[in-house]
Amino acid sequence: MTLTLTVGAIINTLFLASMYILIALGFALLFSIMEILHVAHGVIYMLGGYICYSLSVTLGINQWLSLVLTVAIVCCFGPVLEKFFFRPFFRDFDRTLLVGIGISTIIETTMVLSKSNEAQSLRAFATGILKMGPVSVSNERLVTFLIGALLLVAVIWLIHGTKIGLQMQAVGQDLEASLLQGINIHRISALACVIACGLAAVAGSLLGAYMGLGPFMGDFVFQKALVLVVLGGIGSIGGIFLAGLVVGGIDAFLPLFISGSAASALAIGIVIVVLLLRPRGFFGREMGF
Amino acid sequence: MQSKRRLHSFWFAVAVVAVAFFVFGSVASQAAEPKKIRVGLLVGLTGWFSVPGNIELAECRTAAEMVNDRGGITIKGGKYMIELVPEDMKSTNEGTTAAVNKLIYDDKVQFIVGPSAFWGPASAPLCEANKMINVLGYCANTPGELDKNTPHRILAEDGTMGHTYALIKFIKKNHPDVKSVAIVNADDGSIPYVKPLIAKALQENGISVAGDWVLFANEMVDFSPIASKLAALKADAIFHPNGIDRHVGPILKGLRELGDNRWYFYAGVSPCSNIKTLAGAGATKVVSLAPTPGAPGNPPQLEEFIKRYFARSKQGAALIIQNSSATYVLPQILQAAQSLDANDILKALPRMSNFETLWGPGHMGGERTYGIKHAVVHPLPSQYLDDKGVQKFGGWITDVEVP
Amino acid sequence: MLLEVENLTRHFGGLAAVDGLSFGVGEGEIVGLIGPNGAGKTTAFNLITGILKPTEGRLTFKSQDVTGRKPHQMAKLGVGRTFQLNPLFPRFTVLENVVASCHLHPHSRSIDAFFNTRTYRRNEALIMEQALETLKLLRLEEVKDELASNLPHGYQKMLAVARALTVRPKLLLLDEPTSGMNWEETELTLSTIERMLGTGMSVLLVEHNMEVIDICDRVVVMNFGRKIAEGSVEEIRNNSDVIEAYLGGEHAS
Amino acid sequence: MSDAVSSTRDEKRGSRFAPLAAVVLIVLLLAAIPLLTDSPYLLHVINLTFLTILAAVSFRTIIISGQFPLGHAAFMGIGAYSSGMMAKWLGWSPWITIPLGTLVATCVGIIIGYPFSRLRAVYYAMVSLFFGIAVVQIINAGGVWSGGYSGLTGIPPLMGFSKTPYYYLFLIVTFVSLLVLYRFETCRVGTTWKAVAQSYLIASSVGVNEAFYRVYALAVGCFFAGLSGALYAHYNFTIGTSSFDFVATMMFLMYGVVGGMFSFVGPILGTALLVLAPEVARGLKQYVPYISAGILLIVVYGMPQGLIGLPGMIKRLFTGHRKDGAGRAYHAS
Repeated sequence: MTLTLTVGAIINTLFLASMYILIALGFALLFSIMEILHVAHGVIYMLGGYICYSLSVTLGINQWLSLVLTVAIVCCFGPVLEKFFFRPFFRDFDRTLLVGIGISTIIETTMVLSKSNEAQSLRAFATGILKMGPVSVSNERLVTFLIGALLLVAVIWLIHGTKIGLQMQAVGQDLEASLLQGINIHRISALACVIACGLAAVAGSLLGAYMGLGPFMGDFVFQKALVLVVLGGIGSIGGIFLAGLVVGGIDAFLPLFISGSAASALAIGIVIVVLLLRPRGFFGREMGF
Repeated sequence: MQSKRRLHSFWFAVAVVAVAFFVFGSVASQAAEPKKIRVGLLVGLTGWFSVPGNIELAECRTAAEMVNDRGGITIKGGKYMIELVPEDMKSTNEGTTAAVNKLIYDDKVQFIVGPSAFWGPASAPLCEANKMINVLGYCANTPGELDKNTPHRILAEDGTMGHTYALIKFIKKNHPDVKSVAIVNADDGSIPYVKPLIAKALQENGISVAGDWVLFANEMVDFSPIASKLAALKADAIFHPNGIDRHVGPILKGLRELGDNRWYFYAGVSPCSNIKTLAGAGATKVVSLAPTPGAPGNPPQLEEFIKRYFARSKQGAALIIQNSSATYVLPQILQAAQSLDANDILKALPRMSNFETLWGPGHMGGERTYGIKHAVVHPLPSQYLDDKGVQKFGGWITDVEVP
Repeated sequence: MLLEVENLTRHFGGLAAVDGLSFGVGEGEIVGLIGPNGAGKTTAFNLITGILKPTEGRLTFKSQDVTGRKPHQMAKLGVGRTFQLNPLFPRFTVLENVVASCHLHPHSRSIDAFFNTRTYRRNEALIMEQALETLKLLRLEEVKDELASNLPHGYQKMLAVARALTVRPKLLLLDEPTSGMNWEETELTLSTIERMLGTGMSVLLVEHNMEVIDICDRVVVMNFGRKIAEGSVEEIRNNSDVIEAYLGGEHAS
Repeated sequence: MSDAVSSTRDEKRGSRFAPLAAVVLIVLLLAAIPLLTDSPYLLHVINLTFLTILAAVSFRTIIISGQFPLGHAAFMGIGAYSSGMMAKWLGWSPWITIPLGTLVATCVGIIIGYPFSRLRAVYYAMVSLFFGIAVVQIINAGGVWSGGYSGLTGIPPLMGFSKTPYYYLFLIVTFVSLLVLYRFETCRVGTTWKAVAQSYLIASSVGVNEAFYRVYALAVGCFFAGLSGALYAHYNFTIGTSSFDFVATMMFLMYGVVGGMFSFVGPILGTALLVLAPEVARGLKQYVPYISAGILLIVVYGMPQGLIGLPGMIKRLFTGHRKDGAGRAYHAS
């Protein structure tokens, strides 16, 4: 384990953590506010990537501009999602789940049929390599990390610093009470959907440039989001950050020591052990006895 | 909670969709004609492998169409046409078994081509039990894929080992200075079985393996740890025996990011253009065994195949010539054996030499590698990106041998 | 003393919902636990029935230490209770509510239940008998096939009591049994409770309207998690702290 | 998920002999199919349907105890893999390894059941979903022993390659298992499960050890899931994690909701429909996923109570007045 490897892995941890959290935050938001298991999150992420692709590569719009446009477009999915897929089954866990499955199946299949070459990728958002002593890191990853971090700060401010954010928390903690308070639950939910879709779109575009696109690129997103939410403590936004760092660290360091899929198995094993000891994750809410 | 009106419109929409599907279904199913050889085709049309699967379907249709347009094949004076019967193997082992059941018991096919990639073992038990000749388009050397216990299987296209042998020949010819390689590969089930074979092949050609193999989980999303592990290994070049562009691209990117500028030998058929798409500026000094349209020395049938395929498929479509090559080779084998009966074909198989493949003259080999002489050996093309990232044709590797 | 509570304390994060609460319930006694909203009465109930674990303090029931027992263990010992919110199984009928609650007396092993043995059939018949009896006792037999969630509030409270009785309690904890009841329902409930006392059962009931307190032998008054007074109904009525607490409490709520 | 918990009146309504006769009739008809058809393929499809029905109904059994086991397919996988690996690597007879595999699945269920029984409702669902994914990844990492990504192949068959013996075996096993599960649901054990599902607080206040009863239900469910998986392994000769992953569990949920979660027969109907429909529509090749997704959305939007509720729903459409579906509202505990 040389210095280069260590520093590289630490940078990698931060990078992965920011990406994972970016992905999981929207997912967790929808869960804690609407108690919805948002299985279509990965598909929206995938759509984000492909929309940005068709804007920047196919139509040849400037990539940064098309990133902004993508986010704008995908955010519009939010209210639609809430009105047609979630509201009809208000607080009905399994039906929202199944609607999500149906939708994502249809979208994924459509994407597959429209693709005749799996290898597609956005151009890198930044080129060149930053060299600092033993460490060298590509500007692309730096930029990705910075955008991610910035967005996270923004979202946290939105949730903890603004009236609407406080209303969100209220709805998440006690639905009946907040209804009595006259909070418009549907408006809050729609907003949450918008945020979730927006974050997914950003992540989709950034990672679509970093790792390439594919109709099934959303699957790992859903899994990572789930792991972060479960590990961080369901219903706790703060826990997700810790979980993100932990999982990012595991994913960045384990492959250096353990070869092959044993690494991923060990990673998941660690999470299972944590859960068996703390079924509610790091910051899980107190529930029952 | 929907009102009655909404329900009505909703049901109307449903009815429309349903009708649409059944019309489509009747179009999609075709009827059989006399004097046809029914060839079942196992491709993953749904599931995670469905994008390559759909490409392969189009390719195989092209190959069959080519054979038929040339008047089919003549066996004992009788003319025969190829009729493809594709079935979806759902990109899973279970799907494969289900599809094989359908092909054998319901579609009543005479031969089976496929499945692709690592579902080979799944189709073996039923095919063997029913004495059904099964022509594979790829072989990753997992047990039960191709060995003494699968006498009814023919490997029509090089698998991991075929590609590796060919690529080593390429290295000896074009990069004699490469004396040691660091090996990277996806950690699929085949590693423990190919490892000794590849080690042997390299060492017979005076190339040593630096350190241990660098393996990564199939579902890995961020390859930088792998890249840094590779960069830490002292070797003249990187060797990637069996992979797909979605693996090669990111690894290459990571390596170049770390300032590692060694040659990357990739024993696969994904074109360099794909790798370039995925690795961006990092895509330099990488070799692949993909064909280059219009390159010198391309056999006419390959040129025709590529032309026909691009004519029928979308802009920027990818080429994976595996099951399609099998679809093309099967009729040639039948013609060479002059029989449609499994036993005759198997008897004739070892003696076959110099029959036509998409890649030029082919013969049978592979008794040392697979323990059974059922592997079609044929020339392979090569292409590479130079240190500026410009794509170049690497010449034909004509002396490929699968011992 | 049937139940003794010594220095019972429970902290939620920083604040103490119940703080050093001590009192006792004797055989065949009705004790009222009163106090303004948020005084910690329900928390005290949850601590006594084992739904919450006390941070400090000691519980003695039938002169054995039962601190930190699980709720089902408390029920086995003979502590029955009703809940203030969601008092019953919403998707069972009234009869099914009571039948499903007859888990302990008699208890059939699941092997018997599965193979439908004679013991099991006998038990089930007995349970059905008991259930109908209890429903008659509480004048619920005419609604026995209604879905419990469709019952009017008062009936639901009744049913809750009926359900609590199935554990043959030595001590019955009633959480605001009369809240949301009209006058004759209240009457009925109170009379029923009094009738139960004949069977040597003790009752601990939470209330915050003073009217119901009259039937109590002793009253414990809580405020902000602490006991501020204890004594007979009269003493409590003219206890200055209590009045103060109530006025404050009413203002607060 | 609360749909599964309904008043037991549903089972008690009407005479007890009409349903009985219907069941007997159906079983006899099924038993006759191999004599009527000469297509091994049809038998193959029905065989798979039998096993899937078994798994789907066991899934519902866990649900009526108030747990939402979104990782249920993993237990099918545990059964399949443990039995398959034992038979392949230790060379034991499938007749021994199938019960062992079932046992393994049950034990794992119990082991994870206890710590997780402290979690409620959707929280449980999430953790269980994660556990399912975890099991799949661990099996994938099994290297040579589990076959890794390539899946486990070369599993010794239970009894040859002909479909008919399997057909009768599966018919019997599925029928008996369904009887067992039905008995569990209708006897007091089932009542207690339903009670725990509706309010664990009240249940425990009348002396029910609710943690025990949750794990109990989980163990029963996992047992039959494991059994179905183990049989599947030795019938299919080759298995891969892809059919035991999160999507597979979603399938169970689909079958249940499409058929009607509040009734025991619901999942059976749903499974039959959703397993057979894609086979019938095979001609559509790569468009098949649209069919399943379409059926799913139709039912979720159009039929609150699934196929079982269809007659009632049609009646309501014409008579106009509509009463709310059994427990559409979702209760957190």
